[in-house]
Amino acid sequence: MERRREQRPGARFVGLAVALAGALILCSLLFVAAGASPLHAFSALLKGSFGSLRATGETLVKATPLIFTGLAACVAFRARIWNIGAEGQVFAGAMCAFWIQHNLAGFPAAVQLPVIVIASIVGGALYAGIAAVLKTRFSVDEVISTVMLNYIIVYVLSLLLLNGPWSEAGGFFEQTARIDKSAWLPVLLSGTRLHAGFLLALAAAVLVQILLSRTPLGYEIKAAGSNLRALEVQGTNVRRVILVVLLVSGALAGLAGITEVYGVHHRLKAGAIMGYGYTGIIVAILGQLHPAGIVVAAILFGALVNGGTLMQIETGVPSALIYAIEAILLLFFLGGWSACNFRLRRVRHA
Amino acid sequence: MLDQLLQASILASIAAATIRIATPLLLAAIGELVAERSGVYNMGVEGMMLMGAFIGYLAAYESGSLWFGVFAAALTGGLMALVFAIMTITLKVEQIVTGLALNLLGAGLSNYWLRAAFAGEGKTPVIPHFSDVPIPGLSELPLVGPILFDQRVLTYLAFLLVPVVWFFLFRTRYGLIVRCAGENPKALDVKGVGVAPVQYAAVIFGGIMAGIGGAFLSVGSAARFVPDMTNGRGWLVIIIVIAGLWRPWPVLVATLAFSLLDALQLQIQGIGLDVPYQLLLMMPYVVAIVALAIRPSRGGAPATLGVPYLRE
Amino acid sequence: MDTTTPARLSVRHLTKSFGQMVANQDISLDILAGELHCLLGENGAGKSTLSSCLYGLYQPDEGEIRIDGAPVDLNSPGDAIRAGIGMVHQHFVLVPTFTVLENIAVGTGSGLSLDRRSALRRIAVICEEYDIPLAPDRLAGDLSVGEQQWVEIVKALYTGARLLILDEPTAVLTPDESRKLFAVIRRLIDDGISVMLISHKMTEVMQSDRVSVLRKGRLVATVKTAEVTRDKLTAMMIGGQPPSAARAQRDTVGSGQVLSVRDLTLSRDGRPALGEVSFDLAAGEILGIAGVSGNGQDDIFECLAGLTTPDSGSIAIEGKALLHASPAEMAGRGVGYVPSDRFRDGLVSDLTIAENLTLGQQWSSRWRKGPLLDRTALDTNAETAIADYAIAAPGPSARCGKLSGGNAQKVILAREFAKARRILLCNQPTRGLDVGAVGFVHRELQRKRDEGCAILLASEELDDLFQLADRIMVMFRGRVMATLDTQAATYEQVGHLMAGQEKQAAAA
Amino acid sequence: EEPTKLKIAGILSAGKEAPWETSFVNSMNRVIAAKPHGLDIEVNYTENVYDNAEQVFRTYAQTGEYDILFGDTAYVDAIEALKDEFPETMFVMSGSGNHGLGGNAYWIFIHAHEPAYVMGQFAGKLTKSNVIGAISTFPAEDTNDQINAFFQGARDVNPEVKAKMTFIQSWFDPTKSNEATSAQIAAGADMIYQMSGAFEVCEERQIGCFGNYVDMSKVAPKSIVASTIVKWDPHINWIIDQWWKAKTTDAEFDAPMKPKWFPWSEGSGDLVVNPAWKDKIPADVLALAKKTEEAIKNGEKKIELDMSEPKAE
Ligand SMILES: Nc1ncnc2c1ncn2[C@@H]1O[C@H](COP(=O)(O)OP(=O)(O)OP(=O)(O)O)[C@@H](O)[C@H]1O
Ligand SMILES: Nc1ncnc2c1ncn2[C@@H]1O[C@H](COP(=O)(O)OP(=O)(O)OP(=O)(O)O)[C@@H](O)[C@H]1O
Ligand SMILES: [Mg+2]
Ligand SMILES: [Mg+2]
Repeated sequence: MERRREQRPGARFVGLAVALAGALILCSLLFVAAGASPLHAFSALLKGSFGSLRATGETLVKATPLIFTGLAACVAFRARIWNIGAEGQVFAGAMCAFWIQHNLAGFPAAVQLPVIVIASIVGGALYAGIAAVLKTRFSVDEVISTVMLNYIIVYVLSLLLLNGPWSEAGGFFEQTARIDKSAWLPVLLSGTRLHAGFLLALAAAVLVQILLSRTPLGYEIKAAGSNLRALEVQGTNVRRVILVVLLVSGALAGLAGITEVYGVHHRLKAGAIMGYGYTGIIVAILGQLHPAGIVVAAILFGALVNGGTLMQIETGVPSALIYAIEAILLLFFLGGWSACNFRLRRVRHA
Repeated sequence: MLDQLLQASILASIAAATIRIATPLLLAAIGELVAERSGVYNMGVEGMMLMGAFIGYLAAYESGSLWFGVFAAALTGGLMALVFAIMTITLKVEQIVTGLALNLLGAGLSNYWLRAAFAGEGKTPVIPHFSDVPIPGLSELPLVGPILFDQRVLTYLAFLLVPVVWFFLFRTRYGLIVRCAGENPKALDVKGVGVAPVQYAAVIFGGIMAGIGGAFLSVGSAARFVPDMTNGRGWLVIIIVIAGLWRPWPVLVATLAFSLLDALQLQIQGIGLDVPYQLLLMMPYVVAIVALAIRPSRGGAPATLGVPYLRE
Repeated sequence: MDTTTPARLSVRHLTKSFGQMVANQDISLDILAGELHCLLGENGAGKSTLSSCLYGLYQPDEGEIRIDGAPVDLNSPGDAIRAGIGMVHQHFVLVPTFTVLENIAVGTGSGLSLDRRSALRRIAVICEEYDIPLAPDRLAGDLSVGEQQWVEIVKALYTGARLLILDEPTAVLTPDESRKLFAVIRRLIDDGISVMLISHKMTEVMQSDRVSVLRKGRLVATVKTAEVTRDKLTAMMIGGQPPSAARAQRDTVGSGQVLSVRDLTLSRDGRPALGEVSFDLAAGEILGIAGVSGNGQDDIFECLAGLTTPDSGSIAIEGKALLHASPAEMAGRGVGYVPSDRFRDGLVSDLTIAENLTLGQQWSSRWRKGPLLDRTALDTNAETAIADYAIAAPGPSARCGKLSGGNAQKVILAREFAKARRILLCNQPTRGLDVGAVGFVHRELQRKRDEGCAILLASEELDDLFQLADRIMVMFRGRVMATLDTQAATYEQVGHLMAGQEKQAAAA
Repeated sequence: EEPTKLKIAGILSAGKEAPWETSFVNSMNRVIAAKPHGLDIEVNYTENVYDNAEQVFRTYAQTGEYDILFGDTAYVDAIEALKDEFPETMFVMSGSGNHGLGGNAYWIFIHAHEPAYVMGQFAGKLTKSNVIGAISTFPAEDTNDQINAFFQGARDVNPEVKAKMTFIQSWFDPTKSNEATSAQIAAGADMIYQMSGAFEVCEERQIGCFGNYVDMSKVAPKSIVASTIVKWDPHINWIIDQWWKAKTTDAEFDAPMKPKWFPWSEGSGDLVVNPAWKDKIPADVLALAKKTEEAIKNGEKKIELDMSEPKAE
């Protein structure tokens, strides 16, 4: 086996098609193992995710935070900065937004909403900033620091929510009281839960695309991803690049926090914002680290999670399988994509 | 309150708990250490441990033999590592991403399989679990005896593996080859030693150890499987290997340090010290970050860790 | 050496291509037992590719390889080693954290245990036989470049090679070390070992038995060295007449000190790297730095480029002290820097030529339109540079990672020359370049000097320094041994100083 | 014309293997077998719903097939968002974290503090070290009530008793729970209320442990002294009655604003002493427990419902 020089688009297409077919077959086997007909399961999945306006809206709702965390991973990974901390930065964004917003009761939505958005950006960015400082000042590997920060903030939130300053009066659940309606992200399409956060996510995707392809920072990200040292030798302060990249990445992740808290759950609680960071990384990779691809991949994952509910109700296939399906899709996709880079060589015998 | 913490019986309990908590971490960390020494960053430890815990439980339940459960868990970990190896070593897919995918796969598959296997029963059956095996003579030593020498077989195995792996890595021909694969795979390649087989072997060893580590959770300390029962331990393992500077003895120290903090936190709660437990629970992570930030030496990482080897 | 000697290795109709790029085309040649066979060719002619095919690292698309008359299939270096082929690669393949012994022994032997004793014995035998100085217990990372080269050679011999391929082994050696290497090669040949040597240095090529010349992937001819001249070989290699490399004599050296360095001292990892280095540089002057690599040249350049802050001393540009300046500030003062490792420090492989030409200036208003990069400005700039520097590339948006060494160097020169309004720092600008490319770099440096730029030029090629520099400063172990006027200096004198021998140099 | 079929969606916060969910499923099975009002009851469960409740409730409601959407925990937000859109569907939420919504949104509450109090009496009488403990997941009203009652019961029979409290901060982590148990044992506890469901250490160290939700005697035969059993039967029956009333009369759904809960006397729970421990418990202690149980059931003794977070001493 050796590496191919040129990629023929046809070959790549065939490779991906084969990978997709493989993933579908493996998933079908799992369905059969669960005692369900794959056809029935897939059709329930499809119906649950795109079968109606409401289902479609719900799919987009589920996709929204993933777009943000996918973009967060995209910006960092392009610079080869392994920010695994979107998970914690989502928390930080949501917490910062809540911290400021819950003191603004009584202000009109026109005041509260911009404050929430800005606060979540700041919160996510600052939390990522800790990892950035640890990396640039103390050379602590960002993979490690971000993973640990992910754990720490869960406990910080718990501290604040459980008999803490943010806990719901008289409640024992780890959650805040319901947020006043004036601070909810407005619903875009009546009859669905699709909220303004989705538009925000699309706008963020466009901005990230421009950032990456057209701006000096995008240039630096590309350069840092290829040869950080050359960038430094040529007079760019790479500490600043690392810092800025992590701040931008964290800010994007922070936004995922408010779409869930202010758009869907209307309470701050760990369960509302958990898991999007890690899934976002997968979405980013499936989307080939391209904003448009990330939007598509996020919608695909949104559809899977959303459709999984109806699938479980109609066919009895446990919805936990959805996560396995996501992983299988990703593995086959990555494998198929990579396999296209190689061609098998027949070894000649003299 | 502090004087309570310093009572001999409490200290003994903390020490024994530390060793128990350390066991699954150490098993997996030793495996991850070898994998990373060969240049492969296996971030899928969490998923491998989780699947190991589940399959270990399932196999032990179905066969009635705990050791068969451990064997099955090792096999499962090894199999997932094989998938990881094919993806990252042969197909050169990004290692961090593949690891995350395997974590997701482990979480999804174990949870789904658990539901599927015990559908309708409403409850996963409890199985027997390993009990302590005191080492005759040693376990009667005053004070340290019951702490160190009255543990489970897997615990002895984990601690025994530290010197064994040290010897392997630094005193044998194959250990040199493994380290060379992580430091400069081309130096191996030009000697006519295939890099891929070395890395495959190291990664699969890592997977097997992660699987056994997971099995310790479900058949060694708990006696059942619950969804997501690894609870982030796989991630901790990765941190431990880094904190342990990719060397067996420091890895052991790091494992014990993390475990001690966890044991301490449970003991402090048990004594009733009025510290919010969240603070105690985050303590290991905070301490680790601070330790990493102020550690004097930054060396130790295999030079080509995470970089796939291509000839051209 | 006559042609009746049996061929140790025969290559027949070997073709190897990378995608569209044909690196070796229909090559047939023989390496005889006990001969020193040189492979000559410009950068990118396909020399390393051919060696890699012979060592089993690459598999040829077509053709046949025979060892001692029997066809072999070299699917991996393991096959090559078993066939008695050893190779020293163009770039070191060592593990810095391993000892010399470990580097040599890894992957050899059998069984579980690492038999240090017998490995030590075998190394000692080899070192004694060929008179190679090696300390098996030192870390490879602590060795000088020359010492690392010895490790590479012993490594190849350790596997029992009867055909040794040496890919530009002298590129990083001092003249003394090179001489020593040739002495070793002689002994090898006397022992009946065949050596295939790749080199750009004509003096070395002329010492071989036969030369095969490659041009653009094809074998031009294999000739007996005794029957050709240097100029003939060069003409074969580049397919035309070589440019004359006569030293351009100048009467006036520009006036006015531009750069003044005093007592620069630096230590790295607790070891002294620079000791009280002082020198001045005037506008329109080229100051050459001679020295074996690793004797402080890189450190001087890093201090001047703002990459490293010296422990003490002073740096002044036009009288203005600048000790803790950042690379950006240095660039702002009109300092251009051509680093020695072009793909590590000079270029970003994934960026295009247009982008690399503005590396470090991405925020400058010259390349921006509002918050966005001005692509048209970048492309116009790149088209000019491609034309001016004759960079062989499809266009401004070609990725630099795909360029050959010479063309990559041209991109860096284009960028740094534009930046260097006052001072140009050039560290090994001709390293690994072929004759044509070297001539180009020489002409450009002279042009830049004539424009009044002050140039600091370090090179391991004494030819570079003697042809270009006004003065030559010789470095040894981080200290300045002497600064000589080029007119008055001799190669020998500089060679002795580079080896730290003050007395002999003074006597010479 | 009276309905003959009833279709219920059981919306579970965790997996069926978790004790809380197990108790719910067990109760539901008993009710199905008892066929209240002669109904054929069909139940479809969805697990691990907690944070995705609104979508799951809605998916069920939209099928139009389900009469009762029965949630086993705090689903008030989801139900509030849906109840008016699906007026024919009956919604149920359980336990703490909810608030009354009226109409078709019913709120039930499980309090097992009464049997827990009696278990506390066992603990208080049986402890030799005078240190007892409790290990729980998170502090929540419907577990706090039991722990507080357990401690109260112990203190009432043995004023010397000191209580230890550990939250493992995870819904289910048996390893952690076991280590917490070891820690409490080291701190002197010899009677431990295990609310996080791991009994391996209890078994090994053979100290007295107490189970809850379901009978744990089989799980840990050597260590379990007694278990409280949570029975949802009266609650489920009450819900079905309410549904029956609305469907067979002209009455609308009219849920009370306060949570509906049933005391021990009405079958909301039970206390099972481990047969293997019966002999080890002195007769007077067994008698005391019996007496307290009867007093509670016939209303002579009231057990305070204390839902505040229990603290260690
Ligand atoms: N792995 C590769 N992929 C693509 N092209 C390659 C690869 N290796 C070499 N080439 C191309 O093949 C040609 C021959 O390269 P090679 O390294 O053999 O040249 P060389 O004669 O050794 O040059 P130099 O004197 O600079 O070492 C060059 O144009 C080079 O760009
Ligand atoms: N490294 C940097 N990081 C962030 N912003 C930068 C950086 N360098 C420059 N900028 C910003 O870019 C803008 C212009 O940069 P610079 O001064 O280098 O351009 P210029 O070509 O010298 O422009 P002018 O001649 O108009 O001063 C400034 O607003 C500066 O803040
Ligand atoms: Mg070459
Ligand atoms: Mg300016």
